[in-house]
Amino acid sequence: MTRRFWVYIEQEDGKAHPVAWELLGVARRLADEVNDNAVVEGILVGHNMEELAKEAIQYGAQTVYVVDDPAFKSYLNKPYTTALTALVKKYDPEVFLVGATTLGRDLAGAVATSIGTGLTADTTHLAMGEVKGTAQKLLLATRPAFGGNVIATIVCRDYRPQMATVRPRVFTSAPRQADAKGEIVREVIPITPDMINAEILEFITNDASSVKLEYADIIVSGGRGLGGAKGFELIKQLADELGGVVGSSRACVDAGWIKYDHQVGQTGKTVRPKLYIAAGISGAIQHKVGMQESDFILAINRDPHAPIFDVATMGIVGDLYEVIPALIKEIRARKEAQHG
Amino acid sequence: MTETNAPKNDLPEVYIDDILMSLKYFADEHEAHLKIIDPQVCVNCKEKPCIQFCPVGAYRTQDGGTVQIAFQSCVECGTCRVMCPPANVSWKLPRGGFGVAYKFG
Amino acid sequence: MDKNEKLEFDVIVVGAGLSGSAAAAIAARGGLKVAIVERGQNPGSKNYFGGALYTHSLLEIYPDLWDRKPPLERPVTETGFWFLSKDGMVKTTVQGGKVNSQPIDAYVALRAKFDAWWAEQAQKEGAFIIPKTLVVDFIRENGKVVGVKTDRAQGEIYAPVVIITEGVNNLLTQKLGLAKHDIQGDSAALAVKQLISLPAATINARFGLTDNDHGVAMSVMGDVSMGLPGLGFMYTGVDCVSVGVGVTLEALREAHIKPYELLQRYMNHPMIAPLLAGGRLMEYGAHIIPEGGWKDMPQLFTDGVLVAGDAASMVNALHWEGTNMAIVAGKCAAETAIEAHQKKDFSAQGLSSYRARLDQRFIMKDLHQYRNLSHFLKTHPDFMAIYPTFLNDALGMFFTGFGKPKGQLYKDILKSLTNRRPLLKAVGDIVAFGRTIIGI
Amino acid sequence: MFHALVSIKQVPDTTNIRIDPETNNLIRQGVPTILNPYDAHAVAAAVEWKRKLGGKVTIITMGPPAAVTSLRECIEMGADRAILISARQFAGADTWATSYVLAEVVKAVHEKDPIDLVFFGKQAIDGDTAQVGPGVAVRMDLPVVSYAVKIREVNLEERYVIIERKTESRNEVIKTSLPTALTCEKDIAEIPYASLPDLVYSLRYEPEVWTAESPITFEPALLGLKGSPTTVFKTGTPEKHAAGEVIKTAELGVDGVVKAALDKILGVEGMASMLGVQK
Repeated sequence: MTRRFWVYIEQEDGKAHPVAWELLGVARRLADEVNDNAVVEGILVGHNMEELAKEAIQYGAQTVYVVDDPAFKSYLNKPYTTALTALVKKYDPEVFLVGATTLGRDLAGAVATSIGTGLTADTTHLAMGEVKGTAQKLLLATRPAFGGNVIATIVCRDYRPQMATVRPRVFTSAPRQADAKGEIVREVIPITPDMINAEILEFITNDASSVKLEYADIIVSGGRGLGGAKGFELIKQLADELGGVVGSSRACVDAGWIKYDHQVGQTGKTVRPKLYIAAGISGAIQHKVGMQESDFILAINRDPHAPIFDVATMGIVGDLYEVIPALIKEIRARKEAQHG
Repeated sequence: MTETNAPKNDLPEVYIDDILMSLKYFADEHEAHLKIIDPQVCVNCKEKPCIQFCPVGAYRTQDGGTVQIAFQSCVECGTCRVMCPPANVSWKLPRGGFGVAYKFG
Repeated sequence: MDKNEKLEFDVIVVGAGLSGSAAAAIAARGGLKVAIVERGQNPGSKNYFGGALYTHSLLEIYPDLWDRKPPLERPVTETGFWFLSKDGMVKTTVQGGKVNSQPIDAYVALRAKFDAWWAEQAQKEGAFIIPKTLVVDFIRENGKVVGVKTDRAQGEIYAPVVIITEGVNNLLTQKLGLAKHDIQGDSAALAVKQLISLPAATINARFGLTDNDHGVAMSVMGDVSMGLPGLGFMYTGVDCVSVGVGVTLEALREAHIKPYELLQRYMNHPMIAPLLAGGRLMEYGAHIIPEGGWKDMPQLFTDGVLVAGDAASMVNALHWEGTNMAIVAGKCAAETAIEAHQKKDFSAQGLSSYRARLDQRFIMKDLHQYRNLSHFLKTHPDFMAIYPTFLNDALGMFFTGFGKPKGQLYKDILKSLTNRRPLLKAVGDIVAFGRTIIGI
Repeated sequence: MFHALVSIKQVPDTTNIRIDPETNNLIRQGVPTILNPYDAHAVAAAVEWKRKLGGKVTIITMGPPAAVTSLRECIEMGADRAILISARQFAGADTWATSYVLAEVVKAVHEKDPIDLVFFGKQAIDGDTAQVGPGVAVRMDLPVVSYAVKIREVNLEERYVIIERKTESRNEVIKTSLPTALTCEKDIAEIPYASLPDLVYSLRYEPEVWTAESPITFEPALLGLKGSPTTVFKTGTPEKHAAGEVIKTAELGVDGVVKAALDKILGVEGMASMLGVQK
């Protein structure tokens, strides 16, 4: 029997969420871990999905099941849940991964309930492993709990598929191969009026000023070492140069230098960017717990004993007012070299 | 009085923020129970003992010599009300239910 | 139940601390309809001390105390003074004998836990606890207090008697004009404390305790306060240690030191650090202790109002008494309220028997006797620095003076004193201190 | 008359949880339990609309008897009725088994007293799964609008609601027919500071207690640990980051440290293209 490892290809207006490609990457790895007859397949629901289906193949989907209908143009929980539930029932996949985005978590929770299977939310580590009392390897889905203080590995023994939502940017994207071969299977899900129990009246683009720290790839944060509210102008310059957003330690928020929206840490936001630059932040535990999972942490601090250096991938002992302007200059120089 | 004036460098440096992690607060997002009455008075205050004596380090200076209060970390002891030399702190208790909540005491 | 009913009680108690919940319990037991208004999330969540509670005062409110299973930590079976020098310590402690005979006189406690339980007992007696509510003012009719205003909408609560047990920051007492002034910097101390978690077995080993039914309560003097007028303390809980230091507000301001750094310095002391090694910080906190005693006592009652506990400056700084005074005074206030209800007289005159009740107890007697203590410490600012250090030197020399002519030894010891303080002044200090505590 | 039901959870305050650095164990001692913050905002929203439209708010929770505290907090905010669903059989439920119980209770309440909106917090801070709300909605065949930030309109005559919800990249304004389920962000409503009479009323309020047998019965096989498809395989603590290299301007000069840092950052796969900077 074919063991299907499914990935939900999340899209909005025909554009895939990058997490979909990350999931195809991790699904491939999981499929390889079980080794026999395991295939990686993508599930795509929307309207005019032709191009996206091909893209999914390039990212490693061996088969893409496409539900393509004007009724699915924009995401609505019930029709999408109905479609996925029907597909799962038809093909009986072994594992089903969905991005832990707002859309993905909304959808996965409904689909799992509708099918009657287990779902592990917001996972950060996935593996196939032996579990006592079961013949086949199970999906070991690991996730943080209790505010990130504990990690728990969850299994779903008796129900299929084993579902998990996976936090974006935890896994690296599958490589894109232009010549990858795969099959596109069109599925028709009859939509009756009672399935459309909601209608989208309008879309509102979020105003640019709202801070999206949680999903930022690049964050430049300032701390008490800035010495005052003005210091954030420099932080903003560096953030703009890198295409990142501005974060802050609690001290600066308490001092009124910057708004609470920017606060990273225990009482602020937990972030996990690819690059976190901490400038003038001593590294109180309450700050560290909010950012220590970042992929790369660059800390700039005058005090060589600042605890922030304990979690930094790289630390610079020096005056941030010297280092950051130099850093901006160097980045600009390298960008120019690239274009010129 | 040789022994009463122990050198200050005798004091260990303490990261008060780390210590405050042990505390539970119900922070009032709507109302600051501590306020500086006249910012200019702080600018003119040379000593600024509040920076030192506040047991949670809630008082901090900013450029220009003004003083900011991180009222969210206040443990409501009252020292600043009593000891601010120019009596420039407007001191109230947080609204009912807000502020520090000791777990052990 | 009707949400629009007027909130009316026989007594309102402001603050569910030791004094407030004791008052509420006694008043409720006496048949009064009692409300306790507490500003914290729960009773106890704003309360903080060293410290130990005194059995006599708990038993006075609940003779069946032990059946109620109070959440106490260890009994105090060893107590006394530790005198710290820069790198040494002289201990003057007492254990066994009277200290270790049943009933044990003092128990270490953690206030957030204990006060929650203490309030629950008052609730069992019939008191109604209103938490999360701050009393901000009084309702007056014809100049008399007939209730309180809280910070909530439609926040009036009525009662002919209000017992104020609001604690050291007695803004309400001041508002009524009962306290003539705010806390005074020279007669109040800021105490900061860390509660350190350690396994019970480790505590037993380090403090020389046979089991969890033994514990220590220590006053620590000398190097602990860097010579400032202040004291350190150390108490053992079951699996935690309370370690803290208090310094008068004025000295703290003048010395320009951070209280938490002073505490850390104390905790780093070579005689103290090994006791705490490997411990984890459970909680930090700070609180003012009113040490002015008699001199700072407000007027204790007025029309419709009684004041007790820290709000009434009921602390004996030398003997670490305060909690017991608060509890007993709370009881006296409740008895007064019961009597006032019987006589239907809530005027100042009708409530004046509160003072008589307090006068008959140790509270007023002790506070009067020690009335000059804060003045003594103010006029002898280095008292706490000189003598503990001298004691360390003197005993250190005495017990290491082997192979030296002993005449020289005594001279050296005397010199170590007179280097610090001329002999006559030292004798004067001792006499003055003696007079202060005897109360003449 | 408007009838809102809010499903809440009492949770350990995860902002107060620590790991013992020595033993790596979770320190549970002294961790307060609180009303899940997102749920509190959901209750606030329900009460806000009740006050606009007239009607009532019912609160339900599945939890231990101590969860009464959180139910009272909801009453304090202005809710009218609270139900505690509490029995040993429910213990150990994962989100699937939890949504089964909650859905049955909501159905039972709905039968006697039809509900217009079923509110949930977007997620509970102890588990952070965000699954229970959508799960209950599916079991009841209700539309669900998750991550709601604002309720624009509730029209009881024409039986619709207009809700603004947050997605990854934008906000959507969705119209659904009543009854609808929604899961709420904190923006949905501010927590009110209750009046004294409301607070006093809540202190005296005794919630109804529903068990596994009464007043409705549940399928025993679907309850608690037994009824949960997922089980915890193992738990641990997150790996600690090892401290990395530290360089000093005092040694390498400002330009030196900047070049070294940038080289190291750009050496990480994908970083150069993300930053738009050449290696």
